[in-house]
Amino acid sequence: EGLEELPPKLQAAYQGVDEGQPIGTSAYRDWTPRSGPPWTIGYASSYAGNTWRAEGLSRLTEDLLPVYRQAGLVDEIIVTQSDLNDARQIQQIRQLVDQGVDAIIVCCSNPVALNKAVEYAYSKGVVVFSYSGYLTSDKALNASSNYTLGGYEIAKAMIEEVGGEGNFLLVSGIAGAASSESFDTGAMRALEEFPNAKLVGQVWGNWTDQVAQTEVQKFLATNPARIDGIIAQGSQETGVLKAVLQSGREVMPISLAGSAGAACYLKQNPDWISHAFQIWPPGDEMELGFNSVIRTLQNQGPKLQSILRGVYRLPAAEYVASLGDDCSVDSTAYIQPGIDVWFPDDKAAGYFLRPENPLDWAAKNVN
Amino acid sequence: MDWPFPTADTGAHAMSRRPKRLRAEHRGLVLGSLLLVALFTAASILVEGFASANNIRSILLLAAFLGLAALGQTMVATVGGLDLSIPFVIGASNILLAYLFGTSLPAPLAILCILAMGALIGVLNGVMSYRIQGQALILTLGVGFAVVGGAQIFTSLGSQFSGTVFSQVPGWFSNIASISGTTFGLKLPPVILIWAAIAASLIFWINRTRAGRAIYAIGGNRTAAARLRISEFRVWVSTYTISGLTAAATGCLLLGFSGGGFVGVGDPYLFTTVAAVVVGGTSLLGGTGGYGATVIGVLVLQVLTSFLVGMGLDYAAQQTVFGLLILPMVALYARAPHIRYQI
Amino acid sequence: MEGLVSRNRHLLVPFGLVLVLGVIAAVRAPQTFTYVGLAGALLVAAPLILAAIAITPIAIAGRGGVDLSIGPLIGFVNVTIVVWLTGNGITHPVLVFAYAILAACAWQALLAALIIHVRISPIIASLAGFMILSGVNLVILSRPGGFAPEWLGNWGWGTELLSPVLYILVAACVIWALFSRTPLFQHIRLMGADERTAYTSGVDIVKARYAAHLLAGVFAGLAALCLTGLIGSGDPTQGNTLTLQAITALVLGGTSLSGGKGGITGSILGALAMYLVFVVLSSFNFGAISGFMTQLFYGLMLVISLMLALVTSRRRVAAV
Amino acid sequence: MSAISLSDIHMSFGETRALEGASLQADLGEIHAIVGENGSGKSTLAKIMSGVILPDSGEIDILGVRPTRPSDAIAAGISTIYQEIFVAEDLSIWENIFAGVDGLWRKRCRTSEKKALARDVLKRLAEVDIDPDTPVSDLPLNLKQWIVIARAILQKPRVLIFDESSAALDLDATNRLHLEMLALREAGSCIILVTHRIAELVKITDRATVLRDGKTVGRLEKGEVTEDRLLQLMSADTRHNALGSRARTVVPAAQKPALEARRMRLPGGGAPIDFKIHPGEIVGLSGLDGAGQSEFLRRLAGIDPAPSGTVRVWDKSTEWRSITCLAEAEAAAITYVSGDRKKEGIFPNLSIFENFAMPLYGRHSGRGGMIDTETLHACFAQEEARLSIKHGARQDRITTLSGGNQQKVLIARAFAQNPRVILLNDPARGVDIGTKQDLYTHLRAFASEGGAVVYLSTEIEEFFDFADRADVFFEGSLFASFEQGGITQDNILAAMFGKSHPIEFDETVRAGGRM
Ligand SMILES: Nc1ncnc2c1ncn2[C@@H]1O[C@H](COP(=O)(O)OP(=O)(O)OP(=O)(O)O)[C@@H](O)[C@H]1O
Ligand SMILES: Nc1ncnc2c1ncn2[C@@H]1O[C@H](COP(=O)(O)OP(=O)(O)OP(=O)(O)O)[C@@H](O)[C@H]1O
Ligand SMILES: O[C@@H]1[C@@H](O)[C@H](O)OC[C@H]1O
Ligand SMILES: [Mg+2]
Ligand SMILES: [Mg+2]
Repeated sequence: EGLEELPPKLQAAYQGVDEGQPIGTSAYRDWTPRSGPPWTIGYASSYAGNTWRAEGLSRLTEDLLPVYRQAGLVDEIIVTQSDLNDARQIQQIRQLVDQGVDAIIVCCSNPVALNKAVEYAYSKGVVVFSYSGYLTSDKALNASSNYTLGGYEIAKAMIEEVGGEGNFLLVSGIAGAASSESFDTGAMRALEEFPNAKLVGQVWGNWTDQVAQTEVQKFLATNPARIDGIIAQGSQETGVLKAVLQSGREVMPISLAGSAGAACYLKQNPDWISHAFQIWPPGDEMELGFNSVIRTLQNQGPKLQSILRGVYRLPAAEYVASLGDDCSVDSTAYIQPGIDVWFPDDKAAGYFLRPENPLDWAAKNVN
Repeated sequence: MDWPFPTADTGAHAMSRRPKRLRAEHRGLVLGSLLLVALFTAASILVEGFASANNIRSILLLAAFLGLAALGQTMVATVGGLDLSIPFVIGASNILLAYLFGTSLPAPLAILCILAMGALIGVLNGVMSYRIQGQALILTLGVGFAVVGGAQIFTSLGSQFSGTVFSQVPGWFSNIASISGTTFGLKLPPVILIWAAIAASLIFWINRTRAGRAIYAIGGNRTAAARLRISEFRVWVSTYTISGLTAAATGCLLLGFSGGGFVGVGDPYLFTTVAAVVVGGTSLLGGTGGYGATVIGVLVLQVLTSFLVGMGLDYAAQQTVFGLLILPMVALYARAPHIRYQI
Repeated sequence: MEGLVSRNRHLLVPFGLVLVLGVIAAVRAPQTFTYVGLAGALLVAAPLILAAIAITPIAIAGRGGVDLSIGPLIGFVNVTIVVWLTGNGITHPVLVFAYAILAACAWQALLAALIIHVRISPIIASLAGFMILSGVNLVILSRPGGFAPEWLGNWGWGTELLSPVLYILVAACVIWALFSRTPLFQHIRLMGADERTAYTSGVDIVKARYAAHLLAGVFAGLAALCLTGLIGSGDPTQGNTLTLQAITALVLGGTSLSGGKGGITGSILGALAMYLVFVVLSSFNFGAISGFMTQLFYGLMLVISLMLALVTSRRRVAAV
Repeated sequence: MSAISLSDIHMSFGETRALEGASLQADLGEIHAIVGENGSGKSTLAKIMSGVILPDSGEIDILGVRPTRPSDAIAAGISTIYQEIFVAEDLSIWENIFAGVDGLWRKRCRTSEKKALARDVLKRLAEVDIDPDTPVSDLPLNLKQWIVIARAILQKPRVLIFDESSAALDLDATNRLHLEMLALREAGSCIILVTHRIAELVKITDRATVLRDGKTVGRLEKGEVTEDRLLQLMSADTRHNALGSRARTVVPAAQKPALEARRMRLPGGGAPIDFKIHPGEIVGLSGLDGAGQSEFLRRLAGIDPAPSGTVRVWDKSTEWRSITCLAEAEAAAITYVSGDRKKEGIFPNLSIFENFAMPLYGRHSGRGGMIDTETLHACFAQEEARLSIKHGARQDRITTLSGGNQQKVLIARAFAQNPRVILLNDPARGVDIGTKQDLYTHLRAFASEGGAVVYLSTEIEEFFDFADRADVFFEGSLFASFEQGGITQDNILAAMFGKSHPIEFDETVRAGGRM
């Protein structure tokens, strides 16, 4: 229920969504924050080790904050980091609420552990938005692309790339984190569709190049078996690639989803793999989340608990087009579609009851 | 020549009514070696490709890292201490070296700096824990926290990637420690040979030099050692210094192995170093065991890991098996004497 | 009177620490000391406090006994409550409480048996225990998930000061207060202070050591319940981090691993100190590095308080 | 009715045979002594009666039970004061005194009562009034001794075992202890008294059982308990004429002393000490426990610094050089041998050979500090032959040796450092008579080659026919010196109690005198 409120083309993005993810009608359809504008926004991240989080954070603080502060919508953003310790993240969320923030963006944790903290925030008139991954509490809002769908398509494409059969390694993110689990659920679905595709191992790379590199390194070192393709969650493929290069094996196809380093290797070896994906471009995902937060604060009334968009596949040539020939495999940058592709106003409008461009809203309502 | 490996506590001995029996630590060595052979044969039969040059090479490679990390732990345990800062020093060195590689500092110099830092941390550990030896493991833990926290803050300041550092690792350096590394064209990562060399010279040093024997004298009877002008303080501090140094070295080499600075690379070494020491046959009570034993312990653990992975068992199961392995090994040669015999 | 002071000398450092941090927190993060703030604090700090309490009797019992397995043990109870009990529709509070406490006690009894009868040193026994359990936990529940029983999950609200969590903490203190008045506890202290004296003067050191571990089991079970209540789900790894934290709290609390000394007052103070440090640090906008700041400060606090304790008590502690 | 009957007890620890056919009969209402040389098995027997040690074989019946744990023994009314003083340093006086009296859940009596009782009993026994909350770590040794005695007495035991419990007590303290024993005897308890103080037991015991090498070799009734009977039973061949005659090395008066102490004060000690020993001399040190002799010896050895005064040696090259630390002592070729092997002698984790070689590594290591094992093995061979050390393989752990042979290894290691002065601190503890005689012979040989020997002993008669001079300490200072002729039991005993002229064997002296 609720889903049919969305324009049909948006509904498509919800197919095969992780059944853990709540997509019912949102608790914020008519909701106004306890104060502001301008609003104070908390960002409670579970982890800060990887380029992805860094990229997302810089979009938030370098690009978005100035603009929205200018517009009188936001006056401060408070960032915390819990080192993957749930108790700490819970404490940080509660403390942000007590410090008087109006909205909290959380990133990517265990979908259940934070629920009570979320409900605590809600009871204090603070909205909690999970970006990149979901929370199961009905008081939480979620905004991201459909990672289960993403996992399915990425895996499927990889298997087809190597002829529909062979040995595969799955490089996941952080065990238990919603986004990681959703992706894997999708990937498994794809693997089941190909009887001759064998999953020979799974490692957790924490979406961090160095970790992925070490883990894959260890796996390849301790596993004599031959690997035909590596299904990797995005934002760590550069690490995976380096591990393979270092292992001395010839480089098998590795799924690509945004990291400029690995993309550069593709530019230099055009026939390595035929395609790439956009599943969670860090900056754009962050902006999707942030944009939705602001709209909610502006009482635009999110229709559903989860704002989901689709992922998309693009041919290798198009994917690497933006890279110069001087590109480097060590690059920590991302290839991103940009917000006008990822979450343009017309698309965003579909998810809200009283849609309006947040900045235009500001122009009207903030003196 | 047949040097005495210092022997296990009198207690275990008092238990026995049989006059002639294998000395405790020899029992450790023999047992360990048997176990090693058994594991290897079993694995080669059950896991195809296990005995392949490739697999053996990687087992040795990973063993080299654990072996170096456990070196310091062995020295420290020999005088009855414990060093829990090892994993944190490894992690810190790993990201700090990556950071220095990112600066204009020449690579060899950068490595020297990190090693020096490790040694310094070791000295701190030793000096501060000397008067509270019973709490050494806590103190080193605290130092570890501080070091790793500081290192991450330091490396984070410039960049936005907290806890991980991106930089170019010089080719010659990653060649030393990466699985594809070669020594004089020979398809063997140099770090393995480096480890072998260090192990050999360390064992020789321990058994054939006054300084080496002093460690066992202190481990056996501090007062008696003091009467012979063996300084407990100097020995205690130097073992911790060695520990800090080897931990730092491990951190550096792991950078060569993985190619990117990540503070977490040390984590698996928190208890595995202790496990390797104990499985090898060095009692944490001090005075017994030695690096030879630890080398066996390391190989046992590493072969076991590879075996379990080959059998499709994941990290979880490995942990459990390690734990289950420690108990019988210790029960066999490191039991305390019954209190009756301590009265 | 000054007998009292000298007997509680080990509490001076942790007490001062909590005092100082408390004041800073009051200034930096006043909300901490509001009704709700305290309720939340209670909720979040409870697992650590109880874990620290749990390892106290074992430390008092001597032989350099520090229970490294405490974290994974709490994790074990947490995941098994979620998978074995809730998973099979067993959610009645009485059963869950009973299970949590019995399971933890059973494990502690096992450890005690290894230490007493096989005569393996506590540190090694519990080290093995750490590895075994942290593996087993992942086997039982490979990744965070599942749900706590409704009533237990609701503890996570943490908006009421008079909450089950508070009652559990009070209960823990009462249990301790009562137990520490029994001769049995004096036997444990005596054994920890000098096992040979205890043995020769007729103390049943076997019973005493079992008792210390079983007591630890009770608190570990309660800690697991609070953790489960906090995260409302099962998590195979969250528990592990509690080992080093609990030991830190214990030592910050002035309990030395040389045995015979210490009590839960210290451990509670230690845990509070750690909680307050975290609150204070979070009140600065350290952003991405806030996690590292916490680590740095835990480390420094540990080292400094050990050094201070060394100064305040002059006797040298024998090696483990 | 017989309170204790032990027969044909056998007990060995690893390679060490502690008891081989010991037996003991004692009744309620008597004070029964167990005597024997060091290492003859007295403590082991005591531990067996206390349920600490389970013998390999033998009949045991104490008050109708066969205790298998200390708690059993205590429950049956058997209390023991062990040779080693067992106190928990961190705990308070009262907690130590009442250690273990309570059940698991029920207290024997209220804490306030315990404190009061503790205070009273220490007043009575130790004649000190002290706050029972004081931690034991702050107390002097004799008070700790009283605490363990109080612990045992307060149990109102029917069998009370003292294992050398007066060792740490001074004269009138010992007398007070005796009064307690007599009182308990009147109350019908049986008291087992292990002591080396023959005079003591001659005074108060009713009967005595004599052990030699773990065997019961005799049982003496009240009348028979005399010094000579005991001595002659305890050691197969009596010491007095054991050591034949000996070539005295005549010391040229002109010669400079090998080692001297000038105006040295001991901590808390009395008058400053002047002490000389010449090459070729053997000087015996003795005194009651705590009279300062061992502190003095440790300062000669450079182990502890002297608060005031100097220790110095004559050295041709540098004239006088003073000794303030171990390093200087070693440089001056002074070595120290302790009788407390376990505490400050052996490395239990190392082989016989290494225990011997450890101090020699310094001088026998070549380039890179690499040890020259060949030379060391040669040295070892030489010394082991000289001291006729009985052992298996050199690489066996030293603890596979008996106490005596362990001691020989330590002495061998001292000789191997070819010293000018050897300082020995009660080296014959737990060493059998044969070994002792070898030891005397070697030391004498060493002296006749111009070495100097300072020999501290708790057993004065070790000096007879052996020492050239006996220096007796009293209350922290050197009190009297006796030359060859004057080295007699009576002289030395008298001096130990601060009496300047020989006195007959009266009660007081008996009470404190050492055999
Ligand atoms: N715990 C033990 N383990 C092994 N051997 C022991 C132990 N205790 C005593 N022994 C051996 O038994 C022998 C007898 O020791 P015991 O202490 O009974 O002698 P003792 O008569 O008490 O001597 P002393 O007069 O010095 O106290 C000792 O020489 C020693 O070698
Ligand atoms: N706890 C123990 N475990 C094993 N063997 C022991 C133990 N304690 C002592 N021994 C053995 O007992 C002998 C020494 O014991 P002990 O200390 O009683 O010596 P001792 O001859 O009695 O000396 P002393 O009379 O000076 O005490 C050695 O052979 C040693 O191996
Ligand atoms: O780190 C990111 C993770 O937090 C998010 O949930 O999914 C993509 C990852 O790169
Ligand atoms: Mg003895
Ligand atoms: Mg004795």
